[in-house]
Amino acid sequence: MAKKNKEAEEVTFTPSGTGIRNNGRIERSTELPSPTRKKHKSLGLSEDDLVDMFELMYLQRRFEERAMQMYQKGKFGGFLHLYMGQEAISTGTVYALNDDDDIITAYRDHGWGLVRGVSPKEGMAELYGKKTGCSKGKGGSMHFAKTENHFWGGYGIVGGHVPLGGGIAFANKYKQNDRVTACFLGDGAVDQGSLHETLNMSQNWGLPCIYAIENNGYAMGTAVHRHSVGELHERAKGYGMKSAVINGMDVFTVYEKMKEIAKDVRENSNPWLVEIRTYRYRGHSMSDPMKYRTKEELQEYEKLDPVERIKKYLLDEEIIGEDKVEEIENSVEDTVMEAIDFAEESDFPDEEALYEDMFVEDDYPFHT
Amino acid sequence: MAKKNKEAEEVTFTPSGTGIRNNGRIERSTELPSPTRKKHKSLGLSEDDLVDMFELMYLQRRFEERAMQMYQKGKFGGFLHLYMGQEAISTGTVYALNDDDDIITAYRDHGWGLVRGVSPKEGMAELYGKKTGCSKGKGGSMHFAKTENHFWGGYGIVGGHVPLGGGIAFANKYKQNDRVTACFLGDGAVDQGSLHETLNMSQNWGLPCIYAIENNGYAMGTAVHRHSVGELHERAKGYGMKSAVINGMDVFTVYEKMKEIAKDVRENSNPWLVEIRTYRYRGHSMSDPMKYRTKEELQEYEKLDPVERIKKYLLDEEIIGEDKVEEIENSVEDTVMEAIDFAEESDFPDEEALYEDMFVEDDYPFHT
Amino acid sequence: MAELQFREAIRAAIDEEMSQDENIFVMGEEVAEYDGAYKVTEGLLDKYGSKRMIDTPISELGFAGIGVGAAMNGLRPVVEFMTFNFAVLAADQIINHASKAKYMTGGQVDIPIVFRGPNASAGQLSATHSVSYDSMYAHFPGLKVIYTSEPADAKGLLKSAIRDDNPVLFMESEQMYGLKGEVPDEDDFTIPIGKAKVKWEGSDVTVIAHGKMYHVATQAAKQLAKDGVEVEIIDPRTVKPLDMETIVKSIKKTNRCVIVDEAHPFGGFASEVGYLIQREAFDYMDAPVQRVTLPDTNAPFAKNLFDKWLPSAQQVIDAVNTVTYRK
Amino acid sequence: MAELQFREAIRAAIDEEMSQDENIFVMGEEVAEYDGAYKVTEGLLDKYGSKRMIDTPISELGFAGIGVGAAMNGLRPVVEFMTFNFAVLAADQIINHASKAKYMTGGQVDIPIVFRGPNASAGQLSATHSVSYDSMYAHFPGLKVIYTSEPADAKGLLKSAIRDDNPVLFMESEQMYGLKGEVPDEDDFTIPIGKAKVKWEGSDVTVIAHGKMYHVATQAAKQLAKDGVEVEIIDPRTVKPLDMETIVKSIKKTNRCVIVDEAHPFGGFASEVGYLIQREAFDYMDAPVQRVTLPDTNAPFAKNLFDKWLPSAQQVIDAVNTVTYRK
Ligand SMILES: Cc1ncc(C[n+]2csc(CCOP(=O)(O)OP(=O)(O)O)c2C)c(N)n1
Ligand SMILES: Cc1ncc(C[n+]2csc(CCOP(=O)(O)OP(=O)(O)O)c2C)c(N)n1
Ligand SMILES: [Mg+2]
Ligand SMILES: [Mg+2]
Repeated sequence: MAKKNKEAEEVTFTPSGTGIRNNGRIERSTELPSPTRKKHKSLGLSEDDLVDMFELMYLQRRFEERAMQMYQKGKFGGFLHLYMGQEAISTGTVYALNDDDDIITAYRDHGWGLVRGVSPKEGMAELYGKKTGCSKGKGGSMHFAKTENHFWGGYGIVGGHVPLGGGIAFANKYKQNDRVTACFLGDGAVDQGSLHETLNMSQNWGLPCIYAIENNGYAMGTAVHRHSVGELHERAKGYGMKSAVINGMDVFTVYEKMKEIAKDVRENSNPWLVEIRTYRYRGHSMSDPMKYRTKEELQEYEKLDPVERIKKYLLDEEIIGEDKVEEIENSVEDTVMEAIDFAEESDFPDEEALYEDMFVEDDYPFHT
Repeated sequence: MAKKNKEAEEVTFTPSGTGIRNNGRIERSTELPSPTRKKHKSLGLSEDDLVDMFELMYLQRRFEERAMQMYQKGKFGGFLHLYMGQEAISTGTVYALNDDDDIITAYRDHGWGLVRGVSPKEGMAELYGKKTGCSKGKGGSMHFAKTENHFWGGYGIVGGHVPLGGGIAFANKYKQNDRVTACFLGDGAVDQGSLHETLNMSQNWGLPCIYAIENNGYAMGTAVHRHSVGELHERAKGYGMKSAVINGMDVFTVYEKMKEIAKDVRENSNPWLVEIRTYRYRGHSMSDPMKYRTKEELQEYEKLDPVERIKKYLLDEEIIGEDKVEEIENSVEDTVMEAIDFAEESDFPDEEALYEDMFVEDDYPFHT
Repeated sequence: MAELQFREAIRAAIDEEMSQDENIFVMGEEVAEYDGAYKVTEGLLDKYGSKRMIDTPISELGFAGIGVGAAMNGLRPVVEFMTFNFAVLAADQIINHASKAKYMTGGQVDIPIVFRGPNASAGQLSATHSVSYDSMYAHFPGLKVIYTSEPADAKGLLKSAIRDDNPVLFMESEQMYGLKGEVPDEDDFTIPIGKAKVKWEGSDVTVIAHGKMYHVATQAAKQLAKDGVEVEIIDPRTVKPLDMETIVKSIKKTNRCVIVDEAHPFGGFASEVGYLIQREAFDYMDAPVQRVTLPDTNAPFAKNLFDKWLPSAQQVIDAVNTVTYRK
Repeated sequence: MAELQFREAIRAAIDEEMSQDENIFVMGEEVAEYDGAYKVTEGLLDKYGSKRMIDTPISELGFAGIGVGAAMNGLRPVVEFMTFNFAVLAADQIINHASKAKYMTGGQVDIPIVFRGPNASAGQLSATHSVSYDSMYAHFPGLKVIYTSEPADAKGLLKSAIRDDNPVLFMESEQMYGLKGEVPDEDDFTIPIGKAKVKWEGSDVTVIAHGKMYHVATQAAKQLAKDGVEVEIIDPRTVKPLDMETIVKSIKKTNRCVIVDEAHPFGGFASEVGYLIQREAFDYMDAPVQRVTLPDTNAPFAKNLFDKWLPSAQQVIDAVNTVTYRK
């Protein structure tokens, strides 16, 4: 009997996608946990902090909007993975961490660079592949880095940087320097074995590292429930690891939670697995037709826009007025446009640069 | 303050080992769950089954004891990883599964071969690297296989065969043939990313596979708590996967649980993660000085010997008497000695065999 | 003859084979609902359904191994890697399992699997997305490796690969997917694995080039023709097994050879072929074999550096000039 | 000079370096409490404690990557793979991260890491435990690769490797761990990376061999000496960067060359060196370079097949006879 029924059923493996092959039924790719109710004061943020936060978030947004335009004009090539929609995470995190805490992330890294000291000029020049770029034009969009500011860079192999994050934390523990590492990864990277191996060692060895999943609902065109079973933060359970799920569309929430978590990590030298739910507004990269999601879903998240949200807070709480907002926006716009000019005018790397930064020594005998 | 305390502390990473650097305190490497209380009848096993089970278990034990002697005499080379102590698992499992259910395992595979139709002769000849071996002498101790009996072999890369097990199950689901796959792995293999990737896909795709960890307390010289954090079966939690912990020193218990689990897998096409706790009596391989564990621990487990246990049951329940036991033991001994003679007398592979079984075709143009 | 894009030729090969044998299935990242990251598998989900067109998580090691296991147990998987750069994560399944399981079980299992996807660089994608892996896998016994340059070869060889009962790595180029070429429409057009093709005849110098580099070689050859240098271009098509017979035959005629290879120099395809030529045609060589390869550096992002990094027609011309002692 | 076993020489190198720099630590499977799977790290846990001698789980990808991250952040990891066969699982961290992170961040990070452990075969361990990986890694830019044949070289080069600020792969042989040799006891004895050594002088033929194959070459050379053939043996010691100068100099003298390599033929070390010799010393060659390598098959278990599989002194003698046209 059981057998017969089964034969009648059609065999399928991967669950079908949101809205597409689901008879039009729309499932939100992620459910957002509630944001914090606290106001900035009880979070320990000053009004100046808030204004800076807004400026930084708007900078990330505007930098990418302009970068996108330049890309579409053919000003530079390569991949361009935009962070738009996720800026509350980078911003809340850097405010929550100490300046010498370490951050590492994947290729969706522009926001991370900008919040950790890659100047808009260095960032834009990197996109253009110019020698003035933060990575001397050698890395491009996927490889922003600023190690002097403890931003270890963006990495392009999905999941590949997760053990690197563990290793950075390992060195911090080894040196007993009290630094916390925050290693950000996409929901898609959760499926890589490297995460599992790293979580096991981190928990067993007490590595001071926050593994933070930026769950933006999709790995490329694959909705999270199609590639990962269950809830991502529950992966922690298998290791008895501390975990949390965080609303990533609200910078206050990210700030509050990451601060608590960083404190715990610093005090107890133990890792956390954190799932921060967010949304990516643009396609995976510039060539993505985005058929895997509905316009309605996108619009729902656009209503929750983190940049708009902090702006509204500033206005509602009368911390600054419309004119000051406009002033900030204009000045950011100027900064970004200057960055573009800077990138345009900068030189490409010298031809010798092809052989530089391969090895520490200048006279390495390259094979021919 | 917190900082100061920390500096005083010594930094360590891996937890220290049982009994050695633990000030002599002995921790059992694993805690055994209780065995089943059921008698054979309520488990659905006949008296004949029991006698066969005993014979099969004793065969595995004797085969390896003799193989070990031959190895020590220098009769053959390579690795020799002995299964002694774990025979309840192989035996209980094959009785619990259908004959066309699929089994795959790691390099500690002699027991698995013997319970799934590798004859003692074929097995011993394989150890000797003779052409009459189950794998034509090409694989040796680590690569027993008998695919016609759905035993897909032993594999030597720790964790490497786990996705293969998933793939065998995938094909069964694809073909809707109702077969269950049982993929056995060591506790050490739990730390490989391949397991994590396979569990995620298995759960998300509903693969009919039992991933069964033979937790024998150690991965080589590393006690399980030193290499894996927490309880191994709890890895299932991260995926919402069904799981169980089983006493692996009692063949009835393994039989009972694996039968229940296989039934569930067959009916619902979902995977399980099962931890079967057991103990390996011998060193990891033949060159292991075994300093990582205490004699006391070993002795404790020897008291629970699965072969002795079923023998005692047979005698206590008066299913067979001492004389019959002796008769069986003698006949097994004869079988094993014949296997050794067979192996000794068999030929090495022909020299051409070096190039055979590389490709399907006979005339592949090997590169020189 | 129909004119097909490279991607269409590959798709046609998969489609034709799938329609003939329901044990064939495709798995990989974005192959199904997204219609393929590079649209190679477009439309196949609609045609074959979600049982046979399977989107995987980003778990290269895991799904490659599931493919190998499925192949052992009677299916014929076509496993797509989004690029072979990511397949490095699956190297254990390819090198330690797919290529060895048959041997170490004394022939008890067959592993009819195809691993396919784009190889090597595709514009300014930086260091981790630009490496050519055909040479690396060709090093290991038990694998067949194909990297074609034209749609017809791709179709004919992919069909053969899917029918092959051994593990085959079939490499493509993201940058060639749009390239058009004539493809025979004959029913069941296949090309045997392991046969090189003389694609340009000439008597002055033999240029060996496969994959994307074949097109660099033809550019150079066109230029050289203007100078009166007649180039013979051989596209090995299959890297392993390698058809040295065709190569040596040509060398015996031209006595000079340049190899163009998209891999790094050390131990790459060019190195192997260059070594074999000196061994097999020592007395025929009028000049040492020259190779044009990537430099021994990682792929840089900056456009000017990247252009310098990639083998160019000019470098091929220079190498031809060297072996012909023209400059 | 002290007579040390290979494993003792390696241990001494690690020990001396660890005692000088507390940022150096060792991690790997069974390196600490077990005293090393092959006793290479014996006693180091007692001396340096569990902070600096770290037992890892069987997570090659994970701990290799933790090593790379730790190296980026100021430590100097010595990461042991139980064998390089298992490092295939860590290939992504070696090939895509250790060798590339410096370049793609425009030089912002240094990665002073040593990956070490036994390479290639060690008796009848079957297909998955017997492969030689030095050639494969030498293919990729950004890595230095060492595979030595004698305790003194091992000690001097491992010390240099640990001091090197770049990623270095240091390969050993399980079967050579017990081999004894004179090792200079001078304080701080190091050997520069990238220098070959002429270990036997001779004028009839150059034999190039490294790692375990060096000893196969010496066996052959002794035999050949009896026949009056004077063999010059060069041990490159470092596979990458490769010291072609020393090799070419020798070839210009002997005009004949045989390369003995424990890798498979396609694109292996022998292929690279053979190619380069024809390119760099074309006019000096009296015969094509011959190579003696593993066959293009997996490692079989059976003793007779395994013995046939491994390069032998007899094969080297035959190859020398071929290049000297003696037979
Ligand atoms: C190992 C590997 N496999 C595949 C890819 C191709 N790829 C790049 S990004 C991506 C999706 C990643 O999704 P996610 O981790 O959720 O990050 P997001 O793009 O959403 O930020 C894929 C499949 C890759 N870069 N590396
Ligand atoms: C990928 C890989 N790493 C390391 C090894 C070496 N090795 C062989 S067995 C083993 C221990 C495995 O322990 P476990 O999984 O518990 O199995 P058991 O030996 O206890 O049956 C190790 C480290 C290997 N074979 N493969
Ligand atoms: Mg995502
Ligand atoms: Mg174990």
